[in-house]
Amino acid sequence: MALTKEQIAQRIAKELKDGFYVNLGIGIPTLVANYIPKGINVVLQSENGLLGMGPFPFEGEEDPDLINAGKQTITTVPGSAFFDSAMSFGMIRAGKVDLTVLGAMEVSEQGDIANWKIPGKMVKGMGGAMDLVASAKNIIVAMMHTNPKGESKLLPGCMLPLTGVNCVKKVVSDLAVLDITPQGFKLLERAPGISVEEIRSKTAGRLLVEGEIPEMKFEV
Amino acid sequence: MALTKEQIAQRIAKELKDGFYVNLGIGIPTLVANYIPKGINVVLQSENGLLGMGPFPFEGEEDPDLINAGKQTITTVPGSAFFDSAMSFGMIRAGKVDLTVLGAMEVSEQGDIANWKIPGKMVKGMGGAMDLVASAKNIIVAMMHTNPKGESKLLPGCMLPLTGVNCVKKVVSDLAVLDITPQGFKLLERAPGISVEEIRSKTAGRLLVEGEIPEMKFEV
Amino acid sequence: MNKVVAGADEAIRDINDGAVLMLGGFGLCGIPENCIASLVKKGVKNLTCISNNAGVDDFGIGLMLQNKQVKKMISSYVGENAEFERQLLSGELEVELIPQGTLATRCMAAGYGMPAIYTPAGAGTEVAIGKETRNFNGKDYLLEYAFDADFAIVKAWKGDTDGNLVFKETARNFNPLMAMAGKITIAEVEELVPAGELDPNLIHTPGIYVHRIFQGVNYEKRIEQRTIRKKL
Amino acid sequence: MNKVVAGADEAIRDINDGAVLMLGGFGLCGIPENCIASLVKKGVKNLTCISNNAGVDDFGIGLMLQNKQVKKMISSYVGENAEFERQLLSGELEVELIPQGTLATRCMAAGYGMPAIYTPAGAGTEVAIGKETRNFNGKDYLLEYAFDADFAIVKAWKGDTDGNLVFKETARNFNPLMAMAGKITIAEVEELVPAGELDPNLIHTPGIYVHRIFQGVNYEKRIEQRTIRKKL
Repeated sequence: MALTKEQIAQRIAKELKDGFYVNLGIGIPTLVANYIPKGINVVLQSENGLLGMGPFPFEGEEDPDLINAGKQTITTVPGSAFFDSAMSFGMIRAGKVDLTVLGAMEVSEQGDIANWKIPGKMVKGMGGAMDLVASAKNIIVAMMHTNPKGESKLLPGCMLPLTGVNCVKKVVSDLAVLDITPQGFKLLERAPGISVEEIRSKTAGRLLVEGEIPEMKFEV
Repeated sequence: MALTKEQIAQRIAKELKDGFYVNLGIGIPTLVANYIPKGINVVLQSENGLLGMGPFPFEGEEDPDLINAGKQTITTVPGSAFFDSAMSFGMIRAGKVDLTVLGAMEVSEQGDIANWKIPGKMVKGMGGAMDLVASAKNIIVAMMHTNPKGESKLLPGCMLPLTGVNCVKKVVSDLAVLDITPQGFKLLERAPGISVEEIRSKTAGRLLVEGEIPEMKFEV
Repeated sequence: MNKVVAGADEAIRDINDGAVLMLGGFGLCGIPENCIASLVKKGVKNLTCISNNAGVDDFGIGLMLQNKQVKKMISSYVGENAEFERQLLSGELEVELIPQGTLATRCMAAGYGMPAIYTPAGAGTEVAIGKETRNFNGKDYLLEYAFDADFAIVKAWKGDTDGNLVFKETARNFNPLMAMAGKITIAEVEELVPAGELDPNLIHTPGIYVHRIFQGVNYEKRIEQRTIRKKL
Repeated sequence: MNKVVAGADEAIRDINDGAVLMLGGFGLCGIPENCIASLVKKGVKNLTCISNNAGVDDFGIGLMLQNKQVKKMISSYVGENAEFERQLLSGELEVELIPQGTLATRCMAAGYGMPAIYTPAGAGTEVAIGKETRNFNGKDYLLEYAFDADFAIVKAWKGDTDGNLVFKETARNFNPLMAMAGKITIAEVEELVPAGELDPNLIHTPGIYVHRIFQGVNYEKRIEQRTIRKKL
């Protein structure tokens, strides 16, 4: 069974370590915050200018001056700090953010990523995505392995306009966990019940399979 | 009579306009603060990180966390703001400071200035001087017209290592007020009782004298 | 030296057709609502607006778009805005999209007197076309120039009569950066206090950067994405 | 995640011979007195110290100079310090003098992930020798590189257990800039409070930049130039 979006987020959450500063993009990445392992303290950065993002507010407690990078009303946790957008991207560029989780339309076997523009469609802009992918020291992409037509989104080279080159370190898709290596996508884990053959057939880029590939396990 | 240091400061103070943000260097420039014309509001910047510098504290009220760029204990005035040294030099570079007053060892007819280093002597460093001269949009130099040997300090070209090139706009010496122009030092005013001939004889750089040169007047 | 003006109309009095404006805010958070209303009323045209977003159809810069006052938008993300889309597709509106961090840093560069900065954002992508790419320590960076804007219009939480500003929460965003970057900077604040009332240690934008200030009125502070959780 | 250490000895435990250090402060104002004392006690040698000044003979970095622990000083002004002068003239000590704004901005560049910045300071002078000069809009600028320091040691007024810092008055100076710039940043504070006690709107250095923090003791806060005026 392919992973649900919640399970993709759950799997990515296992990459978190105590003391990590983490930037979570819009979509599946946002869900990662719901699965932070117990006993681990993670500080969420929102690139509009906040460290220490908390959960959504209770009804009636929304504060229009307090939003995240997705423009959603949020709260803060104790120890939070506000700053301007230059410092926000400054700390990202300087490698102070330990992990960035982003969605993508395409990822290449070199770690290139495309997630901002589809030629012929209205382009809304890259927002902070280009800064994040070019700057973050550790980027995990959360994505579907294929598009709705069943075509692979893990490619030898991106076909869509690039957001950044050679920057993605790991992909967690609905079918697999893969590292980006000099030899291409290295398969690390399979979704429960998904075969290596299925992953191979749905991965257009080079796929490196070494030894036995374990299935992901999810505690309920 | 050549001007005293106090009179040099007093003359420079006449260049101040209401609303000016001003940076005063160490030495004679510091004295300018004592002669700010009545009815005029001037905000003093100290490049270590303060806008709104006030006078020295009363005895017993010194605060070791509150010093100026000369490391002297100071006070603040209402409306002051503290900031870090990068922002401080940032606002200087961006031309937000209206006037900078500095001392100098030598000034050239092109507006070059030397005030940080004498070959063969222990060099203590340029501090903020190089940033100030390269960045400020309006620089007045307060200086003696000649050195203790009677040699001119207003030269065709500086002989000492430069602090900045082509940056000084005006010189107020103990003998004269001069603008830096493409034609060299343009004599604007004489110290009381000092002749044009004396100024000419003590100015090694090109001196431009047009028409009658008025004497400075000081109200007591 | 009197920086205090009566209101937005006076503050924007000399913003004329063709001006290049910076407008603070992220989404609808921390936008200068009063000045936008006055700009709409004044009907000044052919504006170039540097702002992270373009508002929504009926709020923020969207109001200026509805009124066809904007010639060019320089933004990182233009969001959900039907009129914006219509004008863009019809060729009425010019849009330059630049990465958010680049936008922020180009504002800061202007305020810090740095003519240009290097950032890795966009290196190797179409954003790099026509720009200088330079390698430092094995990584590619683009040379990006400081913005040159006639006016910066920002919204702060508190301000004093000397122009010192303090921002609230994430309504800070681009506001202090743009405040530093305008040839003329206009600040509208929720609460204007006499000079000396703000703690000088805790000022975000020193008054030297601010030329005009006024206490705004009737802030709507519209929320773009109201997200809540249930009480257990 | 525990950033709090017991004191200066623990904070500097892994600073070894040959390390490149940034030390906050301007003159004797806002210097990390506790960490300097521990470095002197530890006797670590061959240090490169990036600090605006070099202390005085018997205080601040002057204590490390007396103890012959410094191989190289990178400063804008080295002030009145007889032992410093002696070591410099005898060739024991290497000194690199750079403009104060350049020093500040090279710290900021490191903290903001900018590999280099352009500044006009020093253009056309001997400071420009060996550096790239580039003209923007008719003015010459020097390309100056971000600092690369192993440790930044700063002194703050208040700090919390998450590493957030607030500075007091002109004791701010280089401290927040260096705090952003160290591979490992150590902050000593006059008052350490639990996370959540500082107003998140009014933090100068967000905790992400700070790796170790402790409440310092016995601050002397020596005044270098005591200037006063008479009561009328």
